[in-house]
Amino acid sequence: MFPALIPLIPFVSALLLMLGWKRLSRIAVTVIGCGSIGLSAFVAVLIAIQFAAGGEQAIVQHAGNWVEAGGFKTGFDLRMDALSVVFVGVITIVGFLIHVYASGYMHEEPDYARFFACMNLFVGAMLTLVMADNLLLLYFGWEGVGLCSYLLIGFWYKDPANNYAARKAFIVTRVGDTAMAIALFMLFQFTGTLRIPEILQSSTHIWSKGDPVITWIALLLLGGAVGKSAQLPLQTWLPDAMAGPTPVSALIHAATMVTAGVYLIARTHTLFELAPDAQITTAVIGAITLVLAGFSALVQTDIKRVLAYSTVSQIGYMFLALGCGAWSAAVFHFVTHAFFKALLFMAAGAVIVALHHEQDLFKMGGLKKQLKGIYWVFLVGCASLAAIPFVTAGFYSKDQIIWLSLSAAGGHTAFWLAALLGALLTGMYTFRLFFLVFYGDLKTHVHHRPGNSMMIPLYILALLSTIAGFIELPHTLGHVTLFSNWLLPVLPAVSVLHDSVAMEWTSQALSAVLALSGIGVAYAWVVWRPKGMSDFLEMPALLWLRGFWSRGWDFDKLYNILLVYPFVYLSRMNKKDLIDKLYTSLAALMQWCHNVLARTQSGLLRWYILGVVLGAVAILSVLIWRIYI
Amino acid sequence: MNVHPTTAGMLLAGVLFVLGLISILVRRDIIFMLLSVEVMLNAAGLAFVVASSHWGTADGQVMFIFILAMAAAEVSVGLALILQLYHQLKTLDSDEAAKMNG
Amino acid sequence: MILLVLILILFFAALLSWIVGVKSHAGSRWIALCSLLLNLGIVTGVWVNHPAGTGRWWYQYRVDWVPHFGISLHLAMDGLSMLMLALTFFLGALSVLISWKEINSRVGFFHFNLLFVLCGITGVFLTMDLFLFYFFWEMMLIPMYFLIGIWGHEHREYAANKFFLFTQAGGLLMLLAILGLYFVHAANTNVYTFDYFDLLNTPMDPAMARWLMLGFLVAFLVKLPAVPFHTWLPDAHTEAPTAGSVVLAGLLLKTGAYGILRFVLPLFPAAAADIAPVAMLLGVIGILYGGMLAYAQTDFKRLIAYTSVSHMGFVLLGAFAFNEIAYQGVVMQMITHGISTGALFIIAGALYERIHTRNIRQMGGLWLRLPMMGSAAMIFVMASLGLPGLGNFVAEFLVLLGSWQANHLLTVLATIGLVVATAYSLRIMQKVFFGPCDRQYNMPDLSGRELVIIIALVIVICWLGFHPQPVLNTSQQNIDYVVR
Amino acid sequence: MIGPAFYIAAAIAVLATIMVITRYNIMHALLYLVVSLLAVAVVLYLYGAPFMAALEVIVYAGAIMVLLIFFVMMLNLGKESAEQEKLWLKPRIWIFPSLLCIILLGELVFLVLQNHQPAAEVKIVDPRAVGMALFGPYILAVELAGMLLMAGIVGAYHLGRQKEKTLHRFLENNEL
Amino acid sequence: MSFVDFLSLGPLITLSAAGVATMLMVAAWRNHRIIYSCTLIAFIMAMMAVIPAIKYIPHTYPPLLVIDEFSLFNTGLILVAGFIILLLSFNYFEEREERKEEYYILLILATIGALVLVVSRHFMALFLGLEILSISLYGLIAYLRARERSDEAGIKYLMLAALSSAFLLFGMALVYAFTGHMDFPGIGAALRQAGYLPVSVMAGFGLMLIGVGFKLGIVPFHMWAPDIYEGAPLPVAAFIATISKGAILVLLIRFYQDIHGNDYPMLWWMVAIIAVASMFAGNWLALTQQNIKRILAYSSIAHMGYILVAFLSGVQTGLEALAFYLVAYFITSIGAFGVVIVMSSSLQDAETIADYKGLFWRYPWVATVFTAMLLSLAGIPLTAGFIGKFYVVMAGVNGHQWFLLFMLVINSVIGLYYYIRLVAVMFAVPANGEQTTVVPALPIAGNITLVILTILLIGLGVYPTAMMQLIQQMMRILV
Repeated sequence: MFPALIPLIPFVSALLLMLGWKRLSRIAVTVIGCGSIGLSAFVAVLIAIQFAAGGEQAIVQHAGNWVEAGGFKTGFDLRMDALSVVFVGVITIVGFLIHVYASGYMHEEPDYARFFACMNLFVGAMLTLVMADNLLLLYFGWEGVGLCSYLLIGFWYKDPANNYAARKAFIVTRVGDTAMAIALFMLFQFTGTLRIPEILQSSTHIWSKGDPVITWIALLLLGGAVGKSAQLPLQTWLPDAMAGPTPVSALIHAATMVTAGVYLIARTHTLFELAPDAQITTAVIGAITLVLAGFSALVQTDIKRVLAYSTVSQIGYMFLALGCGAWSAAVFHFVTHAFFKALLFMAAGAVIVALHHEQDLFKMGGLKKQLKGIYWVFLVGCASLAAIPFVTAGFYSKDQIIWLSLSAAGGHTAFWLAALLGALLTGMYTFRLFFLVFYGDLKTHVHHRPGNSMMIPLYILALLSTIAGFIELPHTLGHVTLFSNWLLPVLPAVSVLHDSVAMEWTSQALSAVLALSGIGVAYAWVVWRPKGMSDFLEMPALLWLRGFWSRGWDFDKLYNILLVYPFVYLSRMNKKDLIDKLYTSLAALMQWCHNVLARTQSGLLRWYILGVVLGAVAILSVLIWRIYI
Repeated sequence: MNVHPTTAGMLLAGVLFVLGLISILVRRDIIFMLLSVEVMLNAAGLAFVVASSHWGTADGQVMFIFILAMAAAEVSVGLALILQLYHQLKTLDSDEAAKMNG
Repeated sequence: MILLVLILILFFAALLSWIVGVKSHAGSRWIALCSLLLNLGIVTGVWVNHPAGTGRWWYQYRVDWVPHFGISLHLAMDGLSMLMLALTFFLGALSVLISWKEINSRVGFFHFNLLFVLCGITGVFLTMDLFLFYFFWEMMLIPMYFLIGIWGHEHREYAANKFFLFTQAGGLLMLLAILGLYFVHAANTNVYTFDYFDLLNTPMDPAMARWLMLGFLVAFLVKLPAVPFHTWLPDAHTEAPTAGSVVLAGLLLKTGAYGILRFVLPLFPAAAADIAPVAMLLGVIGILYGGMLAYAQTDFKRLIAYTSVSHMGFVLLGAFAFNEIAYQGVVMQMITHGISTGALFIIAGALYERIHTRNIRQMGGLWLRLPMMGSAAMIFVMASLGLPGLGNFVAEFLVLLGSWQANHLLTVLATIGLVVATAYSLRIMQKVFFGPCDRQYNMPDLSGRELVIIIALVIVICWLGFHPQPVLNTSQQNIDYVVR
Repeated sequence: MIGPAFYIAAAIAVLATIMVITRYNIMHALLYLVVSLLAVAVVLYLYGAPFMAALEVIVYAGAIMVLLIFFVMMLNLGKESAEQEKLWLKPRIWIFPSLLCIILLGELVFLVLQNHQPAAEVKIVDPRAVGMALFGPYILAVELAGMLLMAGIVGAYHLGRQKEKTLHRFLENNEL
Repeated sequence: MSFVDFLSLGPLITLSAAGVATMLMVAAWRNHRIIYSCTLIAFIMAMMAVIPAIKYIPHTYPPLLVIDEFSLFNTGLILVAGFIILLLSFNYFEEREERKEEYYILLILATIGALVLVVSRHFMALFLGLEILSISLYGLIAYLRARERSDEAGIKYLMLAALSSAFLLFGMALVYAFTGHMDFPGIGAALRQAGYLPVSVMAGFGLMLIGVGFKLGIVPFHMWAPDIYEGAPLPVAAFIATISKGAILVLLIRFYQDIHGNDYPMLWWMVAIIAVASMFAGNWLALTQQNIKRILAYSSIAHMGYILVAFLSGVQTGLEALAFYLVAYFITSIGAFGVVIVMSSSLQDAETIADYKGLFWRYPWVATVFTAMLLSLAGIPLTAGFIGKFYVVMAGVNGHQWFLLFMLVINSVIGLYYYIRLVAVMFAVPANGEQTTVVPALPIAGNITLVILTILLIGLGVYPTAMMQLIQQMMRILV
């Protein structure tokens, strides 16, 4: 089995769909679109099994040379190791489920083939990203997923808003990519290669811990990661990216692409370990992001934007984990998050479709009875997101992070407090959303009930969101470490400082309580005393605060004022190219000289004679001047 | 006062030359201009003869004769041209002969 | 000999297509197309089976021309020349194809000019005699002038004049430098020659070398074009007919880059190294400034033209980075920019044929009617913003990777240029193909002929993106000499 | 040699020339010019060129000036043109050119005075020597002078011939 | 006069005899065709007379003339140019003037003047040659009496030429007074002996420069040029632009060499200022000019500036460049005027730019020739003008005249603008219903002449070696 097949199958299918966009029937498109991902998933599973059985460090396939110039050499090398297997597995499986869902969701879309072409292209690029053995190939996938994200956010191209959102997403992530590119240059400069294993291996010889160079490299890599993963300060694009079709949001902006940053940092963890400053920065970014995004999620009115902010917030948890050195915890949260967030998005999508493309939370409500199946899967998703203790996957993964943010070597009380605050917020916004959608009065008529192709993936994901947590249980609750063991060959185990069971208990209890109290607050706010709460929320100060949070802490405004407006203003000002003025004024000067001289050609004989005399005077004057003066 | 004869002659020629030049510059009547040129040519001829006397060679005087010939030819063609111009413009004003410019 | 044949084929085809064009338009077109394809075939043949083991120079041809001055008809081909020629003939053939329907008046003369430009460009890429180089350098201007001035858009004369004056001014400075070099060489060795190989390693004092180098450099910077000599380019590109824009962007600009690689660096290595920071700075300014201007434009072709300024900044940056990776990137960039920008111009031209405007404010939502063209545009827009998998990425990445070794700060700024590139590139797609379609257009998508052109370009750009190795290997030999 | 004769002749020449350039009436000017030429002839004589002095009187004052006078009379330029001339010769017109010319004169004088050749007596070159030179080494120049005169004659002949139409208009307008 | 003198002066004597003979014929029987043929034959014979003279070079005819390679080469050049101008003249005058025969006499005489200038080594010959040329030109310029402007042009030329001659004479007198010589080598020797350049001699040179500068049409003595070009008959304008200027230049070079002008930086300075001023003035004046004749006039002012750069380079290459440039300039200028001649109708000269609008699409051949000529003036490859400019720049570089070269480059660019503007007009697509006023005559002889000129132009542009060798040989002897 060739690992190369895994990304190749989606690529080929994307190509097929692109070329055959006019001729292929809807069914053919569905078969190619979903089937290829399914096939890819199947191959992935086979290879994973082979890998697990083989006991090797990694399966590496060299699928051809790419660029070789002056000592720089890269190829299409694909790598399957423990980390890639996890990501590949999640991408293909969740991807397949989302594809199946999308075949139902996008049923009436005229550009059906284009949609699947882009989706498959995305999966291919994402798989390349996580399987790349060298950073250039990773960059290839990295940019490829960016492209697909762009294409899919702007899928409904007729609405300019969608295009703006798409463009914003691309440009903002590109800022991060630029940082990452510079990191690549630096890595090449010092290690002479871009192969990841070689870099990781040699890095410890080249740099001592805390070397400014490696700190820079790590920070720049982090820059790439925050761009792609929508972390502070480049988080602003993700909420807008919700303009795309819901399966896209589920696949790209929840489950897979946005976690590429997590993957990148996990993949290059050795570098981060060498650069403690960068690692702390990662944790700080994660902590701040998760809190800020939590507040923003709390006040959104658009169902998808709530989820988007929640995604930002959850990835903040992962970054926090990475920053604390809890590599496998981050990856674990990625897995569970992929499941429940995909589930939530798709369920939300189903709700939206059911309500005739209504996304405003306040126009929903009372859907519990109307959409029974969705209600239940939504509940599972929400529970997992809010980390309801014991039964949800989200609990185990997030709890691990909360605990490690305090106890790990890179942990800190402040991180821990932020994480706990995040837990409270998560509970609040998740269930605010849930209650708003399913409780209260029916506000919009339900016109369409999702079919099987949409529901079955939801059920599967709901199941996964529940059981996936049991592969990794904390000390206090059974102590299963299947997942971290699996990753051990790639990612070192976290070094825990305060290995105290009592404290861990306290932490867990606290987070559980906070999550539940968050739910309680949400219940009070939405179901129990909506009137009183809303009166309270209508207070002017709070009103402003709500707006502020709702606008994502006005980061957009900040960037607009700092970067976008000056750039646009400068470029508009200079549309005619100031430098050109230099040349046109030169031409004008020539014209002026012409005009002046042309005056002397008056046609008057006396004038011409005067010219001769002037010439004579001038010649003699020059003579006298040169000789005597 | 010991005046250098050559210098003195040259100065005289120079003065006459410049007087002719002034005339040609300030006059608008074409015949006057022609006249002034003759003055200048004559001054140049004088300069040649003065130089000739300085060196005691005949070259300068031969040149003077040629200048005379040239002046004659000049005047004859010039007058013919002026006649034509007069027929055309009804005036001898040189400023009228400024149809071409720019 | 085969090198002379390449030039002569074009020359005679030019004359023939003019003569035939009087009677038959199609005949003229076919002659032009066939001659270019023939040349492309020859070059490809050379590429595939060039004599192995002959070292850097695959073919040489030398005949005395004006022995009085030491001028000879000296042609030689190495990997760099070969690549440039392949690009020339490829884009040349496409230019004929895209003019098939667009040019309907004075067809014979059009092809005469087109082939004559290409003939001049071929000469520039082949000649190893500085006089001859200048000769060809100037020779290609006049037909280009006609291409812009006769078949261009509204302000064609202004644009043509501007183009002509700028390049001539640069060219004359180069002439001064060439002659200066000639005499410096003669003073040192007592051999009067314009031969490139003889003039290499001319010993000269640094001040002199600097001035001479500047003479060459300015000519090439104007052609490249680098800020602040770029202002002819937007006008010329905008007003030229599609084929003219393709040849301008795809080929003429490359002669400047080629000149830097072939002449400035090898002839004056020390002086070039001295000025490298400034040149790189100009490159970076070009990248950012060009990108900024591109973002503001509303004329489709003008926008693309400014992207050329931006992209050629990378060439300048890389050329003066003095390491092999950057040089490889530069060579790649020359080719890929030719392809991608040429393709964008072709798309702009095809759009103009359909909706008769270049103002992107009046476009929008064209994807609905022209999905194929939109997809093609998407590919080349992505190429232009440097998406991996397409040729430009390899080029830009190598350039930046190389220039990083030379200058960190400038490289960082140049990398920021990638963000700017993203901004203006996506703006094209957004304004032209996306958004609401307020007008009822009724127009056909790409025709068969256009499809052939576009597919050829797509294949090449993807090939360069995924498998650039043949190109890199070919330019390798040459670069070894340059870098030393 | 530079004696009173020279000074007187030179003064007359200069004064007469000044009169030439300040006259309004062309006839007066021409006559003053004849005076000036005669004075120059004296100077020529003083500078040891008697033959040239004679030629000056005969050819210049005699032939060329007479031609001019005849021409002026033919065109019948009388009072009118004198009036016009008066109008044209305003200080505003002549002051700048005259200043310029005087600067030129100043420069010329200055430059000529820089000459530091040893003072030499005026050497007399008799007509015989001139004749010997003219028909000796310079014989070809004489032939060329013939060509010169031929050009003058042919030119004057062609240009002087009156066009019928123009003549007619001329007669009409001037009511001879 | 010895036999050798006769042979050496063959061309001059042939033409002089022809001049007298034609005059007699005109007196006897006026017939345009016959006179024309006779003149043609005279020119051909004069050209043939150059050949036997080659055997005896260098030959001096003391003290007036010298016949060496340089003067013979230029004699040939002038004769060929005159012959070509003659070829272009027949139709032009046939259509315009009832009395056309005197033209040929005057043309022969003017050519004699130019030839004398070329071979002269003495002030007297210089003066006589110049005046023969000038006085013939008075007649020639005002030749077309039916034309309003020709008188005006004639009188302007006459006045200014006489004035400049007066300056020239006064200058010569000064030089003569303070060196005691009128022959160039004598002056040179006297100056060498003195070991420095006496100020008054310097002043003499300065004043002579005015006379020479006027004929060359260089700043500030250039103002006549456009008016005279516009008013004169086109072949005469071509004559003035080429032969008259060329002969004076040749003279200037000889004079400069004989007096060892390079030893005196003062002279260099004066000429350099004039050269730069000429380049700028010529090009600026031509910039948006609408009259083709005036454009050619202005362009010739600028070209004189370029030529002076070669002159000033102070190296052997400079003189070679000058000679080559002169040849190229002759071909190009006559070609350009030739185009205007064949384009002109019997009623009107084709002198405004508007007459040339879309010419390429109406008369592609004429337009191509004109384009070639203009490009040659602009110095674009494949033309003689390119090699000429190249040669000039080469000389400048060789002489390290960087400042002058820089000026030349700037001016070339300015110049390009108006040449290319003309080309653009010819290639402009005419709007529907647009009619030009001039219906070109397009005589066959004229067309053939243009073909020959174009072939020469491109021939020299592509294969200049033969011409260069010739020039180099000739210049080696001069220096």
